Amino acid sequence: MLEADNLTCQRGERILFTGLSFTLAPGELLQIGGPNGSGKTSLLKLLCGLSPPLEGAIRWQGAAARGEDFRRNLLYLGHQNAVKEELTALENLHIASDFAGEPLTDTQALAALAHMGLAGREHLPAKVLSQGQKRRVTLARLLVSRAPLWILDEPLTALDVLAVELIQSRLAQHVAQQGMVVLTTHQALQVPGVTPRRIELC
Amino acid sequence: MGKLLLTVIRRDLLLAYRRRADVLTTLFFFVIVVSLFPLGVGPEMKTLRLIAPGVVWVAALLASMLSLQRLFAADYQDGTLEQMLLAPQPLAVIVLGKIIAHWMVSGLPLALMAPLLGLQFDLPPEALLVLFAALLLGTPVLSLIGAIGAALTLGVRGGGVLLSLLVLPLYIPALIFGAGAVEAYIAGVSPEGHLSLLAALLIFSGLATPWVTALALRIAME
Amino acid sequence: MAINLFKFSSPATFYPVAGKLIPVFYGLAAILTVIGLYLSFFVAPTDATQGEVYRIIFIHVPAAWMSMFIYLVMAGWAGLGLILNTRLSSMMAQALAPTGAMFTFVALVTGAFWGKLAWGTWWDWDARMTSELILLFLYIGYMSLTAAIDDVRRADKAGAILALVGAVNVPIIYFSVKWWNTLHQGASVSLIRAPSMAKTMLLGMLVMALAAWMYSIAVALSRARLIMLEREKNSAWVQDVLEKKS
Amino acid sequence: MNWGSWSNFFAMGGRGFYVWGAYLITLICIVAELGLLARHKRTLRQRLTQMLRLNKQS
Repeated sequence: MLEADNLTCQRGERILFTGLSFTLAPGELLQIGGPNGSGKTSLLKLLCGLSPPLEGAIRWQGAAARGEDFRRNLLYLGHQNAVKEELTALENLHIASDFAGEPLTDTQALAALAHMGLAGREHLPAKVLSQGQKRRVTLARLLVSRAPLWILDEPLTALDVLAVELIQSRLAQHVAQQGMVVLTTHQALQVPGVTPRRIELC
Repeated sequence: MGKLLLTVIRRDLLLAYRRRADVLTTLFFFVIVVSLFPLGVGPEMKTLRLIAPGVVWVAALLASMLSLQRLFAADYQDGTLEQMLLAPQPLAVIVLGKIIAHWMVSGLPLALMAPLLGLQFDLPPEALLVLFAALLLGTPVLSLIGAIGAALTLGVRGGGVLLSLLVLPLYIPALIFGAGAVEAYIAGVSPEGHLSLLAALLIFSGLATPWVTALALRIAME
Repeated sequence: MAINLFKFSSPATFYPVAGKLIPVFYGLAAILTVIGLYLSFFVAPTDATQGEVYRIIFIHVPAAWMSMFIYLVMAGWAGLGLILNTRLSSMMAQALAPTGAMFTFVALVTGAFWGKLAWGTWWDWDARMTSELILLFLYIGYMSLTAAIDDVRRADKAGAILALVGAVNVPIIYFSVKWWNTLHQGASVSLIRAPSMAKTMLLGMLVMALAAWMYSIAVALSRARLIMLEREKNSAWVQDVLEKKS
Repeated sequence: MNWGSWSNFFAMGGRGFYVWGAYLITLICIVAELGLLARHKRTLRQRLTQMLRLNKQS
């Protein structure tokens, strides 16, 4: 269970939001909406523990959401792809999983990339891939991650219709397995069998 | 934890290998700066022998400034640094791995190249060996201390110049002991004292700076 | 006690209190300076070996002390701000830096004036002078870093790390320079030779140092007040302060 | 009292330039710091009151 208690977030001199509270139970999906600059990304960074809130607290399973134990339960995919241009798609996925403490075998990694529609491109350096393909390399993490809490910043941008459907069904599967998802998206979200909860920032 | 360290080192070495040109740029900068001094000072071998250790060391400091800017910048720009901060392992270990890899591609080549450059300054063979040993012990200190500066100036405007301003004063002990070792040898004194102080500096900064750098990185990413 | 500390660590309470204290410290600084100068020039005797020139120490030594003290106090405040996340301590750290740099500069210049007569050159790579120069670099680095970062919270914390790293480094730098110095030219002459110093000389120096303390506190407090106004310009108490003035 | 006359006092045993130079530069530094601080205070006050007035109007 993820609890946000009375959060206030400040960026520079602006207070982006204040008094924001919610709880997220296993098997729930939370969509954060709001116009650009309303603090969606900042909220996600607070939840990850990348930046501390000005006021308020974030708790994971009742304890402060900090430290290595919390991070072991967390998968965060940010706005940027965290894909190294000089490394191949396969190397990128391997290294990202190594950092997350969930090393993959070659077979697992290749299967995940193939599932994301990157078959035949596994050994190409990321710099020759298109924007959408790079995004898919990043999102391949969703297929192999065992973390219960997913925090995703605009996961669906730059993806084609097929990939969007693939990601949505993966989200549905994760939620059905008692996972938790917090995400932001500009697009309409249709996760089969899940009614997303929504928070609007303004 | 050792495994994580190896993963990071292997990753950064692979990245450096794929971007070989960057590594060579730093090395050539070092070579050019050192070679310019005789042209400015004059070809008097006696003077050159005298200034050689200082020249090589100052050039090494400047070359390290040049490469330090890249230590975290690329990972910061493409979002990999966020992933490192969120890894369920101590950030200091990742940082240490990055510093070691950075030293292997920027400091170590300088140390290997220095004896060759020392020949331009007519240093005797044993002095070249002392120069090599001093750089071998001293360049990791530069990478370690410099990492703090690189983390503090991450994404800050005018970061490159600012980095030099912050880090160069902190390099002074390494410079003194490093250049001093060779000077002592040339003057007929055993360079052992200098080298052991340099080693002490290396141990101290190796233990302390990864933690400080990790803290600085977390602050930079807030 | 703890409650009081927290109360005063809020800018809204600190601002008016500091405003009342500043004139007191300026006044003390002025009185002590007058007494100190009187002692330095009219009471302290002529030095047996250095003649009248030694009278530079009445500013040189206090300035050198202040440059080091202020750096330590600054690093202390900054570290406190980093650990406890109190806004006020980080503001104090930033308010102290320019004054510390000023005293470092004064110590260097007055040292050079003295050195021109004692050593025959304006500059000597003596361990103290060199360390003082490096201290000036550290101050400049701290001020540049905090000025270059737009986000105040990040500027405070990054500055704190730099100040603390610098504080750890200052002794290392001092001893390495000293060691380097003895290797190259042997021990240098020192401006103060304690045994031959008359009691009145020491007294003059101490009074001048005290005056420098009072001055630093006054200037740092008024600078801290400006930093507060600027940072909290949207809060109610700043608006009140401004309304009252205009 | 150390000095027989004012001219002796200003001469500082023939080293007046050095002694008074050091004191003068210190004085300049302190005056400069206080001056900069006062100017900073003035501009900041002006800017903040102006912003306050503008905020009230809107």
